[in-house]
Amino acid sequence: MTARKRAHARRSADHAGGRAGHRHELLREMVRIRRFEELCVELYSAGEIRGFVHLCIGEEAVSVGVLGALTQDDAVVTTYREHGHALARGIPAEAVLAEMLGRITGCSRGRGGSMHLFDTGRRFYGGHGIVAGGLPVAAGLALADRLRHDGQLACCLFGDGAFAEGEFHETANLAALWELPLLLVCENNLYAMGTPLAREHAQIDLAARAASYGMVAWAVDGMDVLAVERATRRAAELVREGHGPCFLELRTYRFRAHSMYDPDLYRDKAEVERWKHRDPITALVRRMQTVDGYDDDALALLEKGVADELDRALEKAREGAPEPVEDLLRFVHSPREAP
Amino acid sequence: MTARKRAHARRSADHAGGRAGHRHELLREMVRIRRFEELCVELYSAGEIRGFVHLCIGEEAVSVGVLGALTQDDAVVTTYREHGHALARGIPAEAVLAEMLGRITGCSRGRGGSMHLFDTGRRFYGGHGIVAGGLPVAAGLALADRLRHDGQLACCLFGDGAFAEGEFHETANLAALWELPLLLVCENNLYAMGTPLAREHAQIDLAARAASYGMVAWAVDGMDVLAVERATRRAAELVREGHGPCFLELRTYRFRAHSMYDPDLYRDKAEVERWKHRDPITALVRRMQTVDGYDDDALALLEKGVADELDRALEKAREGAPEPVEDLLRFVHSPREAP
Amino acid sequence: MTPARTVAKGVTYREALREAMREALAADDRVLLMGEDVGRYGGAFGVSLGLLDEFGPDRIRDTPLSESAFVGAGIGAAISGMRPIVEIMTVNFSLLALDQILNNAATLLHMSGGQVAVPLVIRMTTGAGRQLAAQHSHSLEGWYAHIPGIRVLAPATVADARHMLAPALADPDPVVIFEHGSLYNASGSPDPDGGPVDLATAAVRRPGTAVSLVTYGGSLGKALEAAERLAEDGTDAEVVDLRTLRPLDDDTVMGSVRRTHRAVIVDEGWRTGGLSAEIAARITEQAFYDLDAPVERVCAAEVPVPYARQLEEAALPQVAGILAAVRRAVG
Amino acid sequence: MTPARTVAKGVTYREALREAMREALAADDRVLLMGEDVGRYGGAFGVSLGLLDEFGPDRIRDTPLSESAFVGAGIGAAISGMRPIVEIMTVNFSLLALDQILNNAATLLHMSGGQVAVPLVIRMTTGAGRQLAAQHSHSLEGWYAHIPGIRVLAPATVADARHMLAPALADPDPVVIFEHGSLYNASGSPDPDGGPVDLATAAVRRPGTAVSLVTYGGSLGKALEAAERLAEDGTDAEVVDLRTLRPLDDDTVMGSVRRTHRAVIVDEGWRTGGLSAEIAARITEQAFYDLDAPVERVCAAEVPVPYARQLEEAALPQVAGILAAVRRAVG
Ligand SMILES: Cc1ncc(C[n+]2csc(CCOP(=O)(O)OP(=O)(O)O)c2C)c(N)n1
Ligand SMILES: Cc1ncc(C[n+]2csc(CCOP(=O)(O)OP(=O)(O)O)c2C)c(N)n1
Ligand SMILES: [Mg+2]
Ligand SMILES: [Mg+2]
Repeated sequence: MTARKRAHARRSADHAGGRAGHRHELLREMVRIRRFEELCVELYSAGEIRGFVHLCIGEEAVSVGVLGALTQDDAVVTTYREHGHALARGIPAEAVLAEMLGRITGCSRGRGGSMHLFDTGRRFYGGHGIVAGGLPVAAGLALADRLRHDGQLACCLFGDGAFAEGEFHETANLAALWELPLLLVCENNLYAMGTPLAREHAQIDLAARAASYGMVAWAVDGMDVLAVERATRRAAELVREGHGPCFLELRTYRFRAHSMYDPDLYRDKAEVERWKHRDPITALVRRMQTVDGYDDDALALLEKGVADELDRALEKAREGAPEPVEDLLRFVHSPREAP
Repeated sequence: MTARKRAHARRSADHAGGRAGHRHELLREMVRIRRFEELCVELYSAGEIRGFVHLCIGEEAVSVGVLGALTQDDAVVTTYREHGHALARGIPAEAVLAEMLGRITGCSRGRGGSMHLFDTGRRFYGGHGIVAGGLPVAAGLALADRLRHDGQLACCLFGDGAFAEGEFHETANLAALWELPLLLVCENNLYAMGTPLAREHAQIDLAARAASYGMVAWAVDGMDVLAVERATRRAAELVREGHGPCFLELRTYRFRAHSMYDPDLYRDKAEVERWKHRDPITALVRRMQTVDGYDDDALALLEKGVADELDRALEKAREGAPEPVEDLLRFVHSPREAP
Repeated sequence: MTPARTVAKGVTYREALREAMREALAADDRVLLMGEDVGRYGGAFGVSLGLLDEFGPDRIRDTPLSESAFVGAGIGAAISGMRPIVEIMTVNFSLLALDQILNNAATLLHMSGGQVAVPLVIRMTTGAGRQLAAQHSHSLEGWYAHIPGIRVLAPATVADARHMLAPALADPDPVVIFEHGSLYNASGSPDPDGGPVDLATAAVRRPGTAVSLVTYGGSLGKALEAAERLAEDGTDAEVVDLRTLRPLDDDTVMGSVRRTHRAVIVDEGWRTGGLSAEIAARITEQAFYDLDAPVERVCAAEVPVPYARQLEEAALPQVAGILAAVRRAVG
Repeated sequence: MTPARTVAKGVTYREALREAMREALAADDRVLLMGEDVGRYGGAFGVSLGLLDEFGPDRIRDTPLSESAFVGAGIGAAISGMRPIVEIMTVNFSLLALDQILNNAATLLHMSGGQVAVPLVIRMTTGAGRQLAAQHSHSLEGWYAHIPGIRVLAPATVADARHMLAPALADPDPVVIFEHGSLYNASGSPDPDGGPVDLATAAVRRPGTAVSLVTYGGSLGKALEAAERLAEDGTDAEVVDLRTLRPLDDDTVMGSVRRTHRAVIVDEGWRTGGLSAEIAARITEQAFYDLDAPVERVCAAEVPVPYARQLEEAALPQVAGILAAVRRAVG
């Protein structure tokens, strides 16, 4: 990357971070995701949502910072912990809720549930339940972009645990070898289910290891939405220059259990509390209070707006019809035009 | 590793390399492997050997240098290109030939053929045909050693192509994470079938990449049997110290095609010729001529001894009976003692 | 092994599995348990909860997400004299280790001319029914039952959960154990006085005369429930629990079919090419002239299992479907 | 596409496959071929020899040894509008990509509620018979035929090798094509005037009245040879080539069995749980009352395929075994 371009990247990022309105937008989006998932917990307890549900509470800065820095033409592939990614990508809360309620109006027509959110109109290619399974697919999306020279990129989000799967390494090598426009975003929340980073990896500096594939890679504070956005902008710019993939390690933490099934017995409560002091939402609010004179009334107003949106979304989602059982086999294959 | 130990390692290695008798042994072993494989070509053309046969002609220094530096208690896991490894490990030429002739006297009773040589008495655990498939198994052998604190190690040989498989990376991480006594030996002959190193890997410095797992790793001239032996001794010593795996990249070259089926159209003949000037056997002979006053008569004598051994071995191998068809299903399961 | 536990009546399937592992770990130093989150977390389904504290990190090993590597490592450790129990969290992830299982665990003994035995036990959760959607609801027992060189078990009762592990560990060759996710909370008698299960025999769980319901694992409960319903309107169904999916116990199955002259197979796997096909084929090969009707199969619909409850229910074998199949066979 | 080739009589199976790919690459820019050694080397079996020079490295892509990554990349490229042909060198290595094939290629369309179609073609060599031993001799077609969401093809003739690729590429969903390693050098007519194959129908390769030999791929030749031998002693066998292993063409199979009243299935896969089981099960389900004898199966012995010639021959279906099975069925 040329010095000029890099400087420009920094400037435009600062500029973006510098705008109070923009900060407010980022805050709104993070709060929206937080409240959305708190609602999911209620619905899960009430039995309206079933199956596996993985919350990203505590990791909202990743969703908002990364997805916000991509264009609508870029492709996104992610994991089962993707409510935040989906909302930040612009999938309506109503469609995501309807999906978790198993309704025909869900973004996957109720067939996928919480782990498998899709919206090809927004180039959001899911929602993958097999750890690291989305990585090769993302490389393929990037390959198509590369062959079409369309200036688009594919962004794949995955966890620190996925980094141990052979598929990550095969994909990293292939993408670097073929110089694919692939943005690899590792959401390092320090645990793979109950296994801490140091018991998953002999070397825990994931960015340094990714760099061994010859791609630009660095680690970022995943609790600082502005830093995440800046880093993603810069990484995306690098990727678009056509020299191959880029890797971001976003250091974050999940405040809740791995899934609704997880008794969360493997973490020291004090550790969780320490991280909660770094809550990405309160951090941004504090910053806005000092630099933008943001006050409690504004925050209350924002919360109210989010609450209203989610109320409406839930209402609409509940109105969605369940897929008729007769359509069970629909979409196993594409509809065939007569030969 | 302490400076003292390192120095000692170097000394003893030099000492080993310095003995004319030892050099003569290494030469004999390399010539033996070379002639053995030339015999395989004849037998293949004559239709006595069938299936896939992969020759290591040009790579003998790896077989002799690596296997010679291990103890009989160490475990060995290797690939389909393993004639040299098997012979250097001490499996009689007769048993290997009988295997390729499909006889009951073969080291795998004729069930494995060229790609699947086994001899558990010598802790030689095959002969694996799935690229990278032997790596996790070797890690498991090392895990057992680690749990028993028996001072043994497991040595896994594999190719530069195998390094691209996810299984290599999963195994490297697991071995480093669990500090397993595993010696990883990458036989880098610059090609995976017809694909040159630079089209397999975004970064071709394999030793540097292995080091990213936190293990000691370095590259060695794989055409210099003394260098290979020295490096292996040192690496084995490091592994036995119990701090985990070690990685050796041995830079070598195969003079023949990938397998008997390979028309070898993807390599520039001049490149092959250049490498033949670095033939590990002629290189050692030259050195012995200068430092040990080794002469043509001695070499002729050595060749004669090898030729005689192989003649006898082939004769014996041909006498071996084929497994009776009635025993086809034998060994699908272990013989069961009455419950 | 605390006697209190073994004599306890009414333990769960989960507890029975745990007790079997505890017993094995206590009895033989060569036994170790490894897999994702088997230690600190206690196993994704809580089966190994507490074992880390009791046996320590050397023998209860949390692994990274590297299915191929840790299953292969289990194979290597077994070859070298250990008795590893490798837990693959669920069958859905076992595809990442299938090469190791097929090309190494199942093959090394024969390919080495009898030299390399692999006394490995692999445990994994299988099945659907909890709205976990397409990538977490597979029933691939039939694929594993296709592999020469391994034994495949499907404990469907608390007693089998308790008593199948010991003989599996005593087997000199690889054994794959499928635990249906819907069974972990089921409770029943661990049959404290029962010895190790004979891994060669199926079990008649309910004797009957009119039709043979042949099933295993998570579908046993549905078959038994269907049998009760059938009894109400006078159809006396026999229920056969295969227990061992490879090798199949033809004698017990054919014995039942020769008595009832009708067979309905209940299998949560997809119909085409599933284990149900092999059972149906064997019955018609071995009991053709005893059959009064074609063999019926009640299987999963040929669709990736969907999340929505009504769709998932429609995709899986249910009691109503079993009853309908029995009526076709008997009618 | 050089007319010279298409009108040529007597080309090899290998050449027919190559010509089909050349035609597809020339006709549609979205088509690309990727896999290990498909470029410089020309394909492990020489199928793609020359295509790199003709279409360049962007469209004929040599991949590293990373089956999971390059198959998954094919899936992603297909989702994004390309029409990739991914070559997995042999079925033996496809296990390393099976998760991508089952959990992504076959599943994404349904799991996304109809949004994510995967127009991907995967080609792989299958089968034994060349003394390649246990890890290079698998016939796992039955496993792939078990997967909802994909189509599975087994061209057994030069004409099918030539004309199955175009309709496979036209299929909006994933198609897996199995090429038996023993067929590459077989020569025959590419049926130059023949249009694209209808991927829904099996073919009667030899009409007959006494027994139906149902087979596919590498076993077709053995079945036809057996039929000739049978004809010599007056038994007129019909030979059905399945061609498409998923979905199975029940009409053609049952039509044949209803005429002959006897069926012998010939399948190189292991017997237990193989495709042969599904075919046997369907025949007895759908043609039970037309059958005069139990369905016979001639399959591979349940053993890792050994290297030694006499052992490998004994492990695989052979003409003698087919004759014996026919005699049992007819006798
Ligand atoms: C291949 C595979 N193995 C195991 C699992 C079970 N599992 C689901 S999530 C998870 C932990 C993944 O950790 P990480 O990649 O760090 O993502 P996180 O959940 O922390 O966001 C595991 C083991 C799976 N879904 N896929
Ligand atoms: C998983 C797998 N993929 C593909 C193959 C086919 N194959 C056999 S050897 C080989 C090349 C391996 O190259 P390398 O690891 O460098 O070893 P070398 O043959 O050079 O000694 C390939 C592609 C295989 N045996 N296994
Ligand atoms: Mg994590
Ligand atoms: Mg190589």
